[in-house]
Amino acid sequence: MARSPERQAPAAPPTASADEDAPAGFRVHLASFDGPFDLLLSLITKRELDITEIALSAVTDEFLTYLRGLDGPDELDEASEFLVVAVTLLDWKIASLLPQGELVDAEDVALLEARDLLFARLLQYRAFKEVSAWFAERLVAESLRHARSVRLEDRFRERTPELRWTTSLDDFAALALLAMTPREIPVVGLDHLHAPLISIREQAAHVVSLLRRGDPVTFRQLIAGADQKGVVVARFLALLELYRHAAVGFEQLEPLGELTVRWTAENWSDENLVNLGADYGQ
Amino acid sequence: MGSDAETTTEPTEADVEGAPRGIPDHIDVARALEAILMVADEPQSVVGLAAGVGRPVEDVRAALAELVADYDGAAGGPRRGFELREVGGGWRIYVRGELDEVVREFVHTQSPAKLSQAALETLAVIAYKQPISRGAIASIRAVNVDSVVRTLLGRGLITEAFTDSETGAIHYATTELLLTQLGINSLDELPKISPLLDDGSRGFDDVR
Amino acid sequence: MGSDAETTTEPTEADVEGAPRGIPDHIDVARALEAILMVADEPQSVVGLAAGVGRPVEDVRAALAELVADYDGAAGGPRRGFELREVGGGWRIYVRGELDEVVREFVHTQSPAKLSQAALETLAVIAYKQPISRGAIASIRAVNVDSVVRTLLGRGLITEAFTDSETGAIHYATTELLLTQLGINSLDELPKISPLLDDGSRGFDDVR
Repeated sequence: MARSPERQAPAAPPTASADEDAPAGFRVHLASFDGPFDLLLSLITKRELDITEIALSAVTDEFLTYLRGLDGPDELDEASEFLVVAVTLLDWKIASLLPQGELVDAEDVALLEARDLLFARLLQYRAFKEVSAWFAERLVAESLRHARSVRLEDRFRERTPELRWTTSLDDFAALALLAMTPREIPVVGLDHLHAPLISIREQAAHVVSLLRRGDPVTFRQLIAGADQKGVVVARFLALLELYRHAAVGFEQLEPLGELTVRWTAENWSDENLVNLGADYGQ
Repeated sequence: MGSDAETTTEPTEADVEGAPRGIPDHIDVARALEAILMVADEPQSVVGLAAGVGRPVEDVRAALAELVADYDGAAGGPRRGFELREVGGGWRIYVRGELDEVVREFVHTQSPAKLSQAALETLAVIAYKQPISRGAIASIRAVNVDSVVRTLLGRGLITEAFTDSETGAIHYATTELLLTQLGINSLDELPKISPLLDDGSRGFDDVR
Repeated sequence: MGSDAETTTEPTEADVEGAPRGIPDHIDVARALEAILMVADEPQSVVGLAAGVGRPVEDVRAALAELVADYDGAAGGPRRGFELREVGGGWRIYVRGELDEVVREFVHTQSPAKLSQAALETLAVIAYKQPISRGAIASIRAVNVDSVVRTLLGRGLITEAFTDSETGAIHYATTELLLTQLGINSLDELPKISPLLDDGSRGFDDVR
């Protein structure tokens, strides 16, 4: 996986598709780039633009402004698409910003692999997005076709085997209920907006206390007992922060596989905890 | 699908302008007619067909006669496994009589003895919301229910209750056979399901 | 008539006695197939048709090819207003594409609501990576896909293929209905997406 990014460039989806969407879609105005968001993505995937030069927060601000001007289902679609891409870019940017240096040790290789993995994920996402247009076209085209589907002539009906009825009255009512219950309408959960604030620092303290015992601990074990998503997120961010302080090391054998964390700090004092999470406003 | 198609179709611009409607000149009437007859569920009147293809009645009559002969093998082609017959004032494609036995055998081996889950659910919807149109069923089930409704009709579990005179939509109701299968005497004995729906059922107010 | 008919139907007497079933010798296979296709309301597999007419699969395949050419006008007759298509794993009579416009007034089939972009993308992921768990879909789409998967299940476009005995995760696969609605006959006809992924896809090994 640790091949040079340039060799992957031809795999990037053609810019043409980005240009098609361009007139109607979201445009970005930045110091380093001015144009449609989709083109920005294309350029980044082709590595013609350095991800580290893009201020994602500025892109996000512009996007929110753009969304306010939209209406209806388009807004939801565009918003979710933006989120998917932005999250991937964010992952990728984090990987890009982390210290790299020369290719001297295994950790650096692992880091590059992580970057490539994210890159592959972005490509894959775009591939499915592009091919979904084919699905949409085919579904519409085929819905205009007419298959012969007429009522069976009476003279053949008598030959259908006798019906074996096995549904009880109560089961029948349950079926009606099932069939008539409105399908759940997808909603964006708002609960998180009111979630109590969770301190990354406190969660880091918890993580540190577990790790300092010396044995490697899996991420799964680190979040055991966390009953809120926010706690899980905070512990994860705490780990990233600890990594930045070179206090922990990661091991993950396969994508999406078990993540194992080791305590690697040589000079750790709890004072370090005080500044932890400062970037997140706490 | 019905012979009353015209009543539910919005007038096209051509109608409004009084311009002739129908198939483009380069399409042979017989080809357009066989296309229509392949998907029409009900026998089609000559007048209805003429309106559909936008050609004079005599032309349509001649084309129908041509098709009958054609399918009978009189035009040089094979004698088809199907035939075009006029029954009760309308034209419809039927299985040719001498192949009835083949089709009977096929229908027998292909028809499941049990209803599918989709058929049962649709039947349940009809039972609780009858009389109900196919469109209304489809919008509740969020799927195309045409073939399922046909199966239920074929099984004698539902019947066509009436046709809405304005929309032309056929409304379906359940039959005595369903009551017998469920072991009840009347629809009043169906378990009440409204209390369960109260929580999330807005928009389904008329469920009994 | 379901494709799973065989599993629910009692064996006929003929089966039990081991007597030969099928159409009489003097009837042409193509004619018998035509007759059967007139009553079929879903795609008919070659194997099912062969069982129906009691002839070898090769004979049926040849007769179907003959009918396709015949209806297309390649056998000397007219190019028919209908055609025989292999779609969704079976054969079925369709109105010829160029006449769809003409017949539209005669059929009121309600086409289901269009799928959202999110549903289309999820459907694409499932189509290419099936069988696939909800979690795996979510990791590709990077969003929660629960409600979209429910929609696709409700529309009959995907189905629960199996449940992993260790993790309990349900794995999803696409259905024949999806193929029918896409107008293709098998998953092999999906556009190849590997050129887009070849270079960056290691770790995503089984993407076509």
